[in-house]
Amino acid sequence: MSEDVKKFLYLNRKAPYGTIYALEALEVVLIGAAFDQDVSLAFLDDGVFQLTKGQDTKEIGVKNFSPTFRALGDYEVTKLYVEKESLDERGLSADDLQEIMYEDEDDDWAEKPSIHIVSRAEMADLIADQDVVLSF
Amino acid sequence: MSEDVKKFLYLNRKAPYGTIYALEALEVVLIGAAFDQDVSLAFLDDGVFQLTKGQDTKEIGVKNFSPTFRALGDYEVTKLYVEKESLDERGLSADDLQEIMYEDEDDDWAEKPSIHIVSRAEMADLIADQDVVLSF
Amino acid sequence: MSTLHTVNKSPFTNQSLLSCIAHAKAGDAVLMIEDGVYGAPAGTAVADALAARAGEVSIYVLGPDLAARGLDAGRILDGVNAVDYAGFVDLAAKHDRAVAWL
Amino acid sequence: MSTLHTVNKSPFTNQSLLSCIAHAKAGDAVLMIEDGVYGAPAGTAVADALAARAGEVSIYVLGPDLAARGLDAGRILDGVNAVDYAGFVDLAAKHDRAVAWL
Amino acid sequence: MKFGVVVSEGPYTHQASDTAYHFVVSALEAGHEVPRVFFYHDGVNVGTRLSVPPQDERNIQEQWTALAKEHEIDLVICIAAAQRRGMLDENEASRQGKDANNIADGFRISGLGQLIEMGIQTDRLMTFGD
Amino acid sequence: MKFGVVVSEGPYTHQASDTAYHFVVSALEAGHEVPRVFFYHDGVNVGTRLSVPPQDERNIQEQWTALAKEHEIDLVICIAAAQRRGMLDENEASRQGKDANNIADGFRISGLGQLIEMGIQTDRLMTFGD
Repeated sequence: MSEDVKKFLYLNRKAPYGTIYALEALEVVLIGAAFDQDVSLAFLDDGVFQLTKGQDTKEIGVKNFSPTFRALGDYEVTKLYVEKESLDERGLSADDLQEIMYEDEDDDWAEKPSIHIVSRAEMADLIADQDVVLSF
Repeated sequence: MSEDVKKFLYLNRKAPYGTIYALEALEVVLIGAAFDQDVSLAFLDDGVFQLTKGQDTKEIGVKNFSPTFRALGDYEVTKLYVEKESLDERGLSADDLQEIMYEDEDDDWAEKPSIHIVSRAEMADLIADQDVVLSF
Repeated sequence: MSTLHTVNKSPFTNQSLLSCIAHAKAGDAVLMIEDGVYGAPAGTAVADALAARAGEVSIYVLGPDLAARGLDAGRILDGVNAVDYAGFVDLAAKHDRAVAWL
Repeated sequence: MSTLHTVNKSPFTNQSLLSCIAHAKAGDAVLMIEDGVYGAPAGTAVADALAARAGEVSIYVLGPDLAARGLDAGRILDGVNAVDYAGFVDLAAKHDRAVAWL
Repeated sequence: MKFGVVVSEGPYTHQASDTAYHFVVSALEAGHEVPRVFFYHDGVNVGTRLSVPPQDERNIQEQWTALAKEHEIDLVICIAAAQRRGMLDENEASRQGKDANNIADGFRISGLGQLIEMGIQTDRLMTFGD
Repeated sequence: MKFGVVVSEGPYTHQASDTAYHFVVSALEAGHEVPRVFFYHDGVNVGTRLSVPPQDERNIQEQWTALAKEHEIDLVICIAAAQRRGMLDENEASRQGKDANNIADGFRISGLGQLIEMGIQTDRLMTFGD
């Protein structure tokens, strides 16, 4: 990895729709993808709610941005870390989350999952391994 | 009490300075005092922090509005209810709060305390006794 | 004489739902809206606290906000009823006052 | 390699301080600012949780925010140190990254 | 029944103004009256005519302006909250020596007394905030 | 050392912009550099020139404008966040067919790339928000 590449972590701790932070965080991720940095997304606390499947915003009149997470692979954003303890407290499991895949160009374009369920201790390690942490 | 008089409760649940809600709630109380309604102020959860004595905002560069609470008696706003359980959780007692007094015109202008420490159950009764509850 | 309480914050982040149910009186209604609807599902870390009051206090959740967040109506706590915006208006009209736990 | 964590919300209302200290690693620093300074006094409902980590994690509180809120510096938890804005800058420079627990 | 409505948070940033809008629409459909909506705290920002939301999102200001026109709702922006946040009508801009104003059609700027009056004159006060 | 700073909440409403200001002043006094401050989410509202805070309160926009002028700090307002919230400069107003603009002296509107660039080019990124 070149010296010009920094490790960027997007720290997502808020639920979608009640406030705009989740949507505007995703807008940064999409723009940031053009900068060829080493990007990871972390979902913990209420941030795990951003990835639930079956979101239908028709009746609240707000745009459903959850499909955009499935497009992240096309932007080469392929590392999404979700904290297991946060899921547990909220009565959620990995099955309640969207399936988000990417094609691995280093492995004959094999389809692989972008979401990795990690423990709280692993999340702490991930944070401690970054150059830049953007909080939302 | 005339039929035109409603019971108004200002429900203060947020700490001062971190956000503007406490200050802007007080601005409503001051304007509202001119309408001759039956006004009470409730302080619970982090709202009890609004009344602490010794606030000194010089170094954060924000106006200290806590002295305004002591002027409420001049506006005939004389009923301030503070929840004991909220104080306890925060390690506070009545002694940590400002002394706020008013002169009772029905009792030969005797000086009386405006602050009443109430239990959570009494706070619930107070809320249930209102016509209009303004939340901050 | 009863009160409609509204809560719009996630109970996993913010204490508003707990404070609300601690102050609601028998015969009152509590309606979870916006991010408050995360309090509705069964099997969460806050479900027991809500369930403990669901007898004497009527608990509602705003269906449009549940759907937006992908929460399956089939997984909400027993005794919690979903309403739409029209149902929200009816609850506000039926109770004597509304208190927002912001 | 260590991290400066900042927390700006009251721990009596919001879970951010608890989440922060659950993710801080030995050698990290936690700085309470703005409404986060309400976590600093001893004898509160959250003091034990903070004190439990005050050995391996350095805990600081922003003095100007303490003073604004009328919190007596003499009543803060043992092992929690007050800094001013210049001290905040020093902490940010000394650690390898800053993480805001918003 | 008469409903008074308070909106305390800014548009897009917080769902409060959306929920308030849906509540008011449903209240009117049910035959209730909503004589006034009072915008306070960051809620005053709902009334700017300068916002340009993405084309695939709702335009919150235009929704309120249209609803108010159809149902004669008095949309009041608190003057004290508005001044802090840079929301001005033509009069205020000229009085304050500012070279521009940004209030949308259908909104008016007035004092906090309008909030208290709304509490007195309506049967229920609903608050949408954060 | 070079600090990048993000401000994510609006002025007066939240203390974030005040804390960020005091942090930047102290960083500069200590001999550090602050090449850019990026205003995102409701932070974009810090840059309005139309605010009229009470005379006994600080003027947050003027504080930033003066500090930026003295120390050549690049104050960048995110264009996407600004459009939603009704913050426009003269160019944007004309492009969007709006009849007014409200950006204060010393602030400029630009894209989110400026935030990422700031993260790459500075030694520490500090975020002040809610």
